[in-house]
Amino acid sequence: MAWFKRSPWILHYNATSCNGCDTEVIVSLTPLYDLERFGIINTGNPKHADILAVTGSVNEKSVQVLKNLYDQMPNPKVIVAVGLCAISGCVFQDCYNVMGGVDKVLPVDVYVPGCAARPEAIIDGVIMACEILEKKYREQKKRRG
Amino acid sequence: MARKTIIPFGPQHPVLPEPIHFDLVMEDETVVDAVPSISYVHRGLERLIEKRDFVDFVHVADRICGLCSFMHSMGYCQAVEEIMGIEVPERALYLRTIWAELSRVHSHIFWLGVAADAFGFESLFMQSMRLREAVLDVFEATTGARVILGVCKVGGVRRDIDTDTLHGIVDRLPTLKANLEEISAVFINDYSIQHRLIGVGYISKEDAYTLGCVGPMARASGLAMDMRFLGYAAYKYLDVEPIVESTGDCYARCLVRIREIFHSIDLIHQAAEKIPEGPFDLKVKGAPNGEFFSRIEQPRGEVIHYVKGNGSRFLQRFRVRVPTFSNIPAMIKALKGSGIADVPNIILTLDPCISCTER
Amino acid sequence: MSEPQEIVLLGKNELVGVVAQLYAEGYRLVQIGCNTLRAAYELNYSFDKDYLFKNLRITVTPGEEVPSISAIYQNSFLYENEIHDLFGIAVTNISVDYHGTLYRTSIKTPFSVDNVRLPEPPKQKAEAPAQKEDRPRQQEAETEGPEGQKE
Amino acid sequence: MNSIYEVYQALSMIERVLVFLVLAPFAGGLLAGVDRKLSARLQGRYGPPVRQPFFDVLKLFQKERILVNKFQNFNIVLFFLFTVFSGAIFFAGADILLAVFGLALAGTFFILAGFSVGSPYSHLGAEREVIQMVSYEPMVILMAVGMYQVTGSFKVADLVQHQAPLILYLPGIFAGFLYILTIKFRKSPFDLSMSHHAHQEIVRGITTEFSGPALALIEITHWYENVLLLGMVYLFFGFNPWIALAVSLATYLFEIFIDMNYARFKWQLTFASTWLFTAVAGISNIVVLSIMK
Repeated sequence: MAWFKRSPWILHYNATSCNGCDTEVIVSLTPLYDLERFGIINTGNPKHADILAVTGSVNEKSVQVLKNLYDQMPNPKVIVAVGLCAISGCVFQDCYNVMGGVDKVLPVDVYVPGCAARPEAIIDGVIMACEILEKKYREQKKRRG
Repeated sequence: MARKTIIPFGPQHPVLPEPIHFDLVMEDETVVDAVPSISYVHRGLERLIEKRDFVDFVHVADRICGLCSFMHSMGYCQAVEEIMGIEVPERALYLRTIWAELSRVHSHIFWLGVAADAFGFESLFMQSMRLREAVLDVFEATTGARVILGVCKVGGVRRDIDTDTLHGIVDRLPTLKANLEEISAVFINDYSIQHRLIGVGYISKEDAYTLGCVGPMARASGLAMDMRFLGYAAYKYLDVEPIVESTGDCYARCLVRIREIFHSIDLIHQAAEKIPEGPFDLKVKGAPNGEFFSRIEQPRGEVIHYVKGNGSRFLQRFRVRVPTFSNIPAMIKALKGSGIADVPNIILTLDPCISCTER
Repeated sequence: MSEPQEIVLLGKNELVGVVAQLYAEGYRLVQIGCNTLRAAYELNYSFDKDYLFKNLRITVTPGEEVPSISAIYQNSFLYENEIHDLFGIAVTNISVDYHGTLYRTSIKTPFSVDNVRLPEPPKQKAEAPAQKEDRPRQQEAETEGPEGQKE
Repeated sequence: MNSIYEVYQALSMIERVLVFLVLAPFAGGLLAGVDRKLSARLQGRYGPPVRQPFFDVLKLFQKERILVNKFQNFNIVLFFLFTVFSGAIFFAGADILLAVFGLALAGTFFILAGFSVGSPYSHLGAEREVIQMVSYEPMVILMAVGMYQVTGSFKVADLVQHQAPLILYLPGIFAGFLYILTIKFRKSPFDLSMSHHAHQEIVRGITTEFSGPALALIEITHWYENVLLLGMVYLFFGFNPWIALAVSLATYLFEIFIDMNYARFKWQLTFASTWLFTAVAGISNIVVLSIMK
C-alpha cells in the first residue's frame, strides 16, 4: 500500500549552503506553507528519515557528514537537492573548495531549482520525492521476492 | 562519580540548522569543555575575485549569507564606493537603509523563532515564522526575491521603491508591530522561558570587550557599541539609539533583539518620512585603486568588508570578517560550566551564522 | 560617510609590543586579516576604540614565522589559525593551536603566493575606456534575476 | 445510564482483555492524530489528517530494519509486552497495583533499551527518563493508595463501579495525577527524555537509534500507554460513565494546551516541582482522608 506517499519524514542537512535555502526549508514547515499537512515531519534524526533534503554545494568536509547521514538512513530513501548550489554550485561553482552539486557524491532523485529555492518549489519537490520513494519501495520488494 | 563523555553537537542537529560542530566534553550533564570545529561551509569565495570583476562580485557578496544577504552586498558596495570616491545619490542611501532595517527585522524574528524551537516552545516558533512572512512579503514586493535580494550595486541600488509602495509598506508596519508586541510579551514574561534563559550563558562586560564581542551579544553585556553610529548610508540623518541591557545572560540577549526589532521599525518610519526624490543609482566609471575597511552593523553585529584594488577591474583582495567569527571565543567561554540543556540556548543566543563565518 | 582609518606600518618584531600597548590603552581587537602580495604577505591587525579605527600592518615573506598575539588578546586564536590554514604562514605560540585542522580545504593553503593569481594593474590609458563602455551595459543585463549572472 | 457497566459485567476476563487489545491501538492512534491536528491548528497551521499516525506506523513497518545490537529490540518488545500486560490487567478489572507496577517495569525496559545502544543522545535520554520515572512514580502509587482508602479495594472492577464519586474524596490526588500525566504523555514542559517534535538538544532522546519497525512498536506502545493512563483518569469519575469519558477526553485536550504553552523545563525543575506537587497535593490528601475515616 501507498504508506510512503502519505508519511515521508524529512532530514535536512546544510552542506555548504548560504542559509538562504535552509531558511526556506524551515519556512516551508511553518504556518504559511505547512508541509505537515502532507504528513511530512522534519525529524532531524537520520535513522527516522525517508527523504534527505540537501542544500548547498558540498565541500571537502561536509561530504563526509553527508555520506554518513545517507548511510544511516534506512531504505528506501530519496535525496532532494534544494537550491541552485545543490544542483550545480551556483555562483560558487568556480570556488576552490566546492564540489559543485550534490550529485557529484550521492545519487540525487529530485532537483529543486532557485536561488534561494522558494517554499512552493520545495513543497513540489518533496511531493515528487514521495512518489519516487513509493517506486523505490516497490522495486526493493520485487528484488527481495 | 563524574565520568567524562564527549557529546558531539552538530554539524547536523535538529535545533541547529547550521553546520558547526562542537565536541562537548561532559561530566554528567555539565559541559566542562567545548571544542568548536568549523569549515563545513568553507567555499573559498574570497578568491572568486580572480574570476569576477568588482561589479560582478556584488552577486557573490549577496550570497555570502542568506540571512544577512543585503547587508553583505551593501558593505561591499560601500567599500568599493569609498575607494573610488563615488558620491551615492541620497535616495539610494535611504533605500539601502530601509532594506537593511527590514533585513534586521526579518533576521531577528527568525532568530526569535529558532530560539523558541531550541527551548522547546513549538507554538511560539510557528507564530514567529508566520510574522516573518510579513517582512518577506515586503521584500518580494520591492525586490522580487524573498531571501537573496540582489538589489544593491556599486553606485546605488538596482530598483526604486515608488512612493505608493513605500506608503503601503509603512502602513503595514503598525500591524506587524502590534503582532510583534503580542509575541514579545510572551518572550519577556513567560515563566518557563525565563526559567530557561535567565542566568544562562553569562558574559561580563569586561569579558565581552576583551573577547571581542560585537552586536547584540556585546550590547546585552552593557557595551553600547553599534556601528550605525559611524553614520554610513542614511543613518547619519536618522536617530539611532543603542539598545543596551546589562545582565549579560541569554535573557538579556533575547531582550536586546526584541527591542531592536521595534527600533528598526521606528527607523524605517523615519527613513520613509525623510526620503528625498531623485536618482537612485550612478553610472560607475573606472576601477577601484586603494583599500578600505568598510564597517557596518549587521543583525548579528559589526561586519568588516575589506577591499583592496590596484586599478584593474579585478580586485586584489576581498576579505569579510563577520560578527559570528568574532563572537565564537565568548561563546566558548559561556559554554564551559553550563548544562547540556543550556547548550542550544547559549549557541543560539549568539545567533550564529556559520555560512558567513566560513565564507 | 568616510571614516578616518589609520594604517600604521610596523616591523615584525615590534608587533607584540605595540599590540600590548594598545591593549593597555583599551583598544579591542577587531580583526586580523592577511593579503597576498606578489612574493610576500601583508598582515593587518585592526583595532578599535570608541569608533576610532586603527590598523597595524606588517609584511612577511613566505616561510617567515609570525609571533602570536593570543597571549594579549585571547580571541585572536581563531584569526591566527585561519591565517595559518589558508595562507600557510606559521604563527608561533597560539593559545589554542588547531595545527592546521580548522579549515580543511581541497587544496592546501589556497591563499598562498603560489596559488593566488593577482590581477595585473592597468598599463595603458587607452585600454581603460574600452572597458568602461561595455561595463554598464553588462550590468543592465545582469539585473534580471538572482540567477542572471550565471555563465 | 449504566448500560456500559452491564455490558462490561457480562464480558468474561478474557473477553475484556481481547476487547482492550483490539480497540486500544485504534483509540490511541486516533487520539494521537487529534493531538497533531489540534496542535497544528493552535499553531496556525492546517495540520496533517487525523489518520496520520496510522500512516506513519504502517510506513515504519515497511522500512528497512537497522540493528545496532540484539538487545535493543529485545528490550523494546518487552517494553511493548509489559505495557500491554498492565493495560490488559487494568481493563480486565484486576488489581490496579499490579497494573501500576507493570507499567513501571515496562518503563524500565524502555530505559534499558536506551542504554543498550551506543548513541550518547540515547544515553542522555535514558538518564533523563530515569529522573522522570523517579519523579512521577510516587504519585502513581499514591493514586492507587488513595483509591484504596476510599473504596477499600484495589480491584479496578470495584473501583470503577464505586457509586460515590472518587473525585470528591481525592481532589488533591487527581490534581497531582494530572501533573504527572504531562510527563507520561511526553508533553512540554516535561518532554525531556523524548520529544515528539524532535527539535531537542538530544535529538530524539531514547529513540534516536531506533528505526523502522522498532520505532513503530514504540509508537504503538505509546498508544496503549495513553489509553491506559486515560483509563486511570476515568476511574476518578467512574460513578457516571458519560462524565468520566468526557473528563478523560478533556484531560487529553488539556495536556495539548499545556504542551502549546510552555517551553521545556530542565530536569532539576521537573524533579523538584513534581515531588513538591506530589507532597503537597497527594500526601496531604491522603492524610486528610485518613483523619476523616
